[in-house]
Amino acid sequence: MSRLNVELPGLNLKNPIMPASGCFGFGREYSQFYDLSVLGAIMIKATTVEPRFGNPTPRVAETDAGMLNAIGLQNPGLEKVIAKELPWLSQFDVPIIANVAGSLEEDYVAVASEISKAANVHALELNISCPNVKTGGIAFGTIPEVAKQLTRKVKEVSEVPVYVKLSPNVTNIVEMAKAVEEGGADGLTMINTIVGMRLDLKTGRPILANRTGGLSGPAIKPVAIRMIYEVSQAVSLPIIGMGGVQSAEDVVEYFYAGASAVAVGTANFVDPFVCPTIIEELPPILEKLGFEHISECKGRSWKQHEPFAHYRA
Amino acid sequence: MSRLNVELPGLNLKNPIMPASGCFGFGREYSQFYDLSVLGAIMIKATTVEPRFGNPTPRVAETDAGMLNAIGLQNPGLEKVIAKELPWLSQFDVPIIANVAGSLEEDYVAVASEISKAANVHALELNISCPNVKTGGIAFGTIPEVAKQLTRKVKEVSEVPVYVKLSPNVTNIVEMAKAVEEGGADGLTMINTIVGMRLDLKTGRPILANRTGGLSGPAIKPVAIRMIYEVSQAVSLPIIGMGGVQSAEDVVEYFYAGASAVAVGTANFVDPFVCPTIIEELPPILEKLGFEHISECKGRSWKQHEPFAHYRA
Amino acid sequence: MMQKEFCRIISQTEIAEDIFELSVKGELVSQINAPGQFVHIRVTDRWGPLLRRPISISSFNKATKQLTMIYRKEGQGTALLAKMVPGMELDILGPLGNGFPIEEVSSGETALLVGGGIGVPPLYELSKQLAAKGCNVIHVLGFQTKSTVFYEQEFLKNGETYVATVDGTYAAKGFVTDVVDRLRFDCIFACGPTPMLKALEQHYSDKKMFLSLEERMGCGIGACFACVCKKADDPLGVSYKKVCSDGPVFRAGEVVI
Amino acid sequence: MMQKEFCRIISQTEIAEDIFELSVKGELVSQINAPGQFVHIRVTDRWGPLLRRPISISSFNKATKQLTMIYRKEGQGTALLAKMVPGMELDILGPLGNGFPIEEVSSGETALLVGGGIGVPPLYELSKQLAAKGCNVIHVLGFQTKSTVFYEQEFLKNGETYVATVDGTYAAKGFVTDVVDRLRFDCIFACGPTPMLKALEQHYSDKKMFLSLEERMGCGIGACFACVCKKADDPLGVSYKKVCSDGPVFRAGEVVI
Ligand SMILES: Cc1cc2nc3c(=O)[nH]c(=O)nc-3n(C[C@H](O)[C@H](O)[C@H](O)COP(=O)(O)OP(=O)(O)OC[C@H]3O[C@@H](n4cnc5c(N)ncnc54)[C@H](O)[C@@H]3O)c2cc1C
Ligand SMILES: Cc1cc2nc3c(=O)[nH]c(=O)nc-3n(C[C@H](O)[C@H](O)[C@H](O)COP(=O)(O)OP(=O)(O)OC[C@H]3O[C@@H](n4cnc5c(N)ncnc54)[C@H](O)[C@@H]3O)c2cc1C
Ligand SMILES: Cc1cc2nc3c(=O)[nH]c(=O)nc-3n(C[C@H](O)[C@H](O)[C@H](O)COP(=O)(O)O)c2cc1C
Ligand SMILES: Cc1cc2nc3c(=O)[nH]c(=O)nc-3n(C[C@H](O)[C@H](O)[C@H](O)COP(=O)(O)O)c2cc1C
Ligand code: FES
Ligand code: FES
Repeated sequence: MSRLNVELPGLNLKNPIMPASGCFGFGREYSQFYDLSVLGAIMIKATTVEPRFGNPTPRVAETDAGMLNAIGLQNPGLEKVIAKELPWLSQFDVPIIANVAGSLEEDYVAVASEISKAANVHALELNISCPNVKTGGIAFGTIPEVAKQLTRKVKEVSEVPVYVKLSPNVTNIVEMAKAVEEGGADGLTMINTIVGMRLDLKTGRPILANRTGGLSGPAIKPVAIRMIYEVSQAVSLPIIGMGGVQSAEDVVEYFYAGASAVAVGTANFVDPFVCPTIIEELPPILEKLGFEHISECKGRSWKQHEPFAHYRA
Repeated sequence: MSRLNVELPGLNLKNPIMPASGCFGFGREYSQFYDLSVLGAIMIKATTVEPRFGNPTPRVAETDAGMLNAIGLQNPGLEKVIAKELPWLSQFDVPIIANVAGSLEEDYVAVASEISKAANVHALELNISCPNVKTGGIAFGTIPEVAKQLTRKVKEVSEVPVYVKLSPNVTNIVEMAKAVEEGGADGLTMINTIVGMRLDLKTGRPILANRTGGLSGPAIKPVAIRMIYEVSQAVSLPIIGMGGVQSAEDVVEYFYAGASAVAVGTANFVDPFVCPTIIEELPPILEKLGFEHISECKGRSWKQHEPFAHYRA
Repeated sequence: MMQKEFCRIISQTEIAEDIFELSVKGELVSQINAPGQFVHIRVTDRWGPLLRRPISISSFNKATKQLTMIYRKEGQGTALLAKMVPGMELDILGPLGNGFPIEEVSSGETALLVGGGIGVPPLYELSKQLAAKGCNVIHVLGFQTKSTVFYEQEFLKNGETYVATVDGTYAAKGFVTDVVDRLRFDCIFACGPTPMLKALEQHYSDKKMFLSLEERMGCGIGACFACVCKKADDPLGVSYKKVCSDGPVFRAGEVVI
Repeated sequence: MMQKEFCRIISQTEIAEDIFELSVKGELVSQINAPGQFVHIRVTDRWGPLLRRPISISSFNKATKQLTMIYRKEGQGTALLAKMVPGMELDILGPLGNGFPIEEVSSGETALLVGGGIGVPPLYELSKQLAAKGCNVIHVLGFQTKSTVFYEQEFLKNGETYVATVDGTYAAKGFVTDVVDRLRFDCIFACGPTPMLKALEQHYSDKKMFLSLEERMGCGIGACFACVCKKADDPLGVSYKKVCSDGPVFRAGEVVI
């Protein structure tokens, strides 16, 4: 009996572990290491209408327990993703969550309506939070009304459930979550990266050509946990949590906070086997902690626990 | 000839290194390790009108390359700080920056007007950004108009220059900085901690009794650098930078970003000698990098460098 | 006076399951003034983990400048510590805090030392010093299970020693408090889990008693206010004591535990 | 096929100031298919530092399953690497990327190998293989200063070797490009600082030339788009090559450097 299967809107997951968007390309590289069918799902790299080159290099810089990236949504464009990448991925028994990005509302709508038709795309992840693109973007991720409106538009055209990816670079994340819930989102994914910068000691200049970049990795985990804790109590949408996940213990911590599944980003670069390793290590850890199923961990940080459960409702 | 002296409103510093508020108490403990007169300045623990006990324990939790704290502004209260702590500190040849906190505008005004009269208090640091107090607080640090108004009120009563300590937990830090500049601030200190949380693997509950806490340490350095980079270009106030400073190289990076002085917080817990060590190691590093004086590093990340300087103005 | 010093590791041995005995040599040993003080250890010269770890001094010898600690391999900090080998240097801040007041028990009186799990170590130096000054020393030591029992023989040298294990796999089954009920003594010294300390405080409020507390720490020296506890005479007020610099040992009834 | 493997360190020597030669043994050596490929090394089992470090393979021996790297102690990652000693295990991902195409030079033809600083190491295996197949190999190696010169004798065994130091403290003073002007050859292979590669590309656009590029990397395997460069035939467009998986070696003129 599996301790790990999870049901989310559009997603029937054999386990709640999936690589995070942008940290796994379209899966080709990691398929050299293991069978991608072991994964709960795959969040593929952001797709835009047109192909994008992204930002100049250097695009990554290391920080203490983290890294900055400013890739700038490089991707081969909608047409090629649909013609090449998704069909290639269909050889694996794994649902795809397509990360949808753009500069204008029309862009998101265009990508969403097309990509959601692909047979193996089971959900969309609306990327309203990429810190590394200049135009548009920022407003979608930081102004509740704008986010709500965009969510609504995308929901109108999408053939699969829509998850909205929240930016941590806001004063009030709960407000953002509520807005996209009102906009009709089926779920949330959080968090995207925190805007940061590193300077070169010798030149004094930013290491990244884009100057600022998005901070990911273990450094941001406490911020993600806090935000999921807050948001999961305020909305009734399921949350796919991410930010610094490196181990099965981290996954449990995310579930405690209120997540229903967990994505792994930066850790793939450190250890290409990190996802299958976590999937293997989760059941014994649940066993040790006394849980029969991972879902029992969910929201434990704020829910009344057994034996007090009957005091509620 | 010193490479390190720095002039800021109210502060004539022999060097730009000072312990950050809340990480050095009122100096007594660290005076057992070294002569506090070597420091550029001391930012003392937040002072409120009345004595405060603060939050229940546990109050600290470790994270990757960082820590969370939820002390809750414990302090002996204005009267005792003025009667006991400041006089004791006056034995050292070091200017004091008094961290002023409260729940209501009146509280800030009351503390500021009194504490700014102390002979060795050369500047105030208006703490509008403590993430660990429930009442008030949050609005002061996140709503530009409210911050501006508070700054103005405190400026009216303070006998020394007023630095405002900015919270990183906002969508737009530049907006906040501009607001307090308009309110009459003489300088900025940034950043305070980022709100975060950790959960206990065994219980599922937050490790901190206060549940959330403020993230400090190396993990937040890239966020602080980015914010100082943005703010230093947008306002004309001097900035005392902080967040994860551990070494003389970090100090140079903060100056490059646009800081005019640097505070060291969490690192004092790791190494009680960190401040004097940095002060000692700065001159040789400046030498190696080819700077005659630390001020030459300032804003180098965004300023046109020599030999291009004459192209401007 | 506390110092920060790189002390050389003299020996490290796993004396029970996940329980390590670690001895180091350093000048700061000369500054120790009471059993029950602790040191604050930096387990890496990098930032993972960031904070120092507080560990009690379980015994020391001023002549050889050595001090010994006993710790349980728990999380990432103690796991790194457990990998260190003799000859390496360890960044130690200490001695810290105020220890057990041995002057509170006179020669001929009986001291009861109650320890639970990793609360046992600081009692060892206390036991030695009390025995040396002619007190009767009785030890009640509680452990989870047989495999984690340590130092029973060492304590026996100084006086009667009762061991209890929670699961009954060794000696008496149950908690130390079950054993204490049967004993006669003039003064209690205890270190262990908070429920144990609370139970002792309640049941023997008539006795002279000193309890060593634990709290999560930042600085370890009194500067950061991480480790405060309320004073018992002002439970709703602002009075406080710091576990790191006022404690870790308090007279029972002094602070709220 | 690349692998992730814990390889055992066989030897580590400081062969010039802050320049280390590190040999390891592992199954992944059998997968190396050309000189100029690299490995991606995790220098700690913790998160400080977080990312792997890309280091070129400077030579390898499939029979002994050993590969050698030469690196400069620079920042925190290589500083940790430099502390490791034989017997320890190193977490290596590799072999990665596409190396130098030795088939582009026929026996009897002359290959010019130009290396600058820590761009020199990958040329060593190339030099050996070209010499072994009967090509004339000429080396031009540039270093900052005398104390950082390495492997001159090793390269000499395979062919003429010219050394230049920027400050003139050893051999010719100046840049490698100054030396190259005087030489005759059929094909250039180069690795070193970008300005050096650019200069070669400009001055010898008529020659067959292969350049090994460097770029900051995330994954090292082609998944993260950290290390892309533009294709030269579409400098304003979206065409790209990844240094990690399409390179690090490119034919001159293929990508914008
Ligand atoms: C005054 C004092 C004396 C102590 N003496 C001993 C001793 O002699 N032997 C022994 O085995 N243990 C002792 N402890 C407990 C010891 O400090 C913790 O077991 C240790 O810090 C755990 O660190 P870790 O890296 O293994 O765990 P982690 O879980 O990685 O630690 C994370 C953070 O929590 C803190 N922490 C975790 N558990 C505790 C705890 N129980 N008390 C305080 N902080 C904690 C750590 O210091 C660290 O900051 C003492 C604690 C205090 C306060
Ligand atoms: C394909 C390739 C092959 C290389 N081969 C060699 C070699 O054989 N010998 C050698 O000494 N060096 C080589 N380098 C450079 C080497 O990767 C860097 O010197 C090293 O990563 C610096 O790490 P650090 O921890 O010392 O420095 P830090 O400054 O701590 O590094 C911080 C971050 O920046 C990255 N970084 C810093 N400098 C470089 C650089 N020059 N290139 C790419 N990333 C960098 C690091 O990988 C790390 O992610 C090669 C680089 C590449 C891309
Ligand atoms: C190199 C890199 C590229 C990324 N690209 C994307 C992207 O295209 N779309 C997106 O929504 N998030 C992107 N992200 C953010 C991650 O999906 C994830 O939200 C974030 O990195 C936090 O998780 P982590 O700490 O596990 O990496 C990217 C992150 C990294 C490090
Ligand atoms: C234990 C602790 C207590 C703090 N107390 C205060 C405080 O009283 N007032 C304040 O303005 N900032 C306080 N801070 C924030 C620090 O002054 C500083 O802004 C922050 O920690 C970032 O710097 P660091 O990474 O060097 O610690 C506190 C930080 C810590 C870790
Ligand atoms: S740990 Fe800082 S005051 Fe006790
Ligand atoms: S380093 Fe990730 S694609 Fe090259």
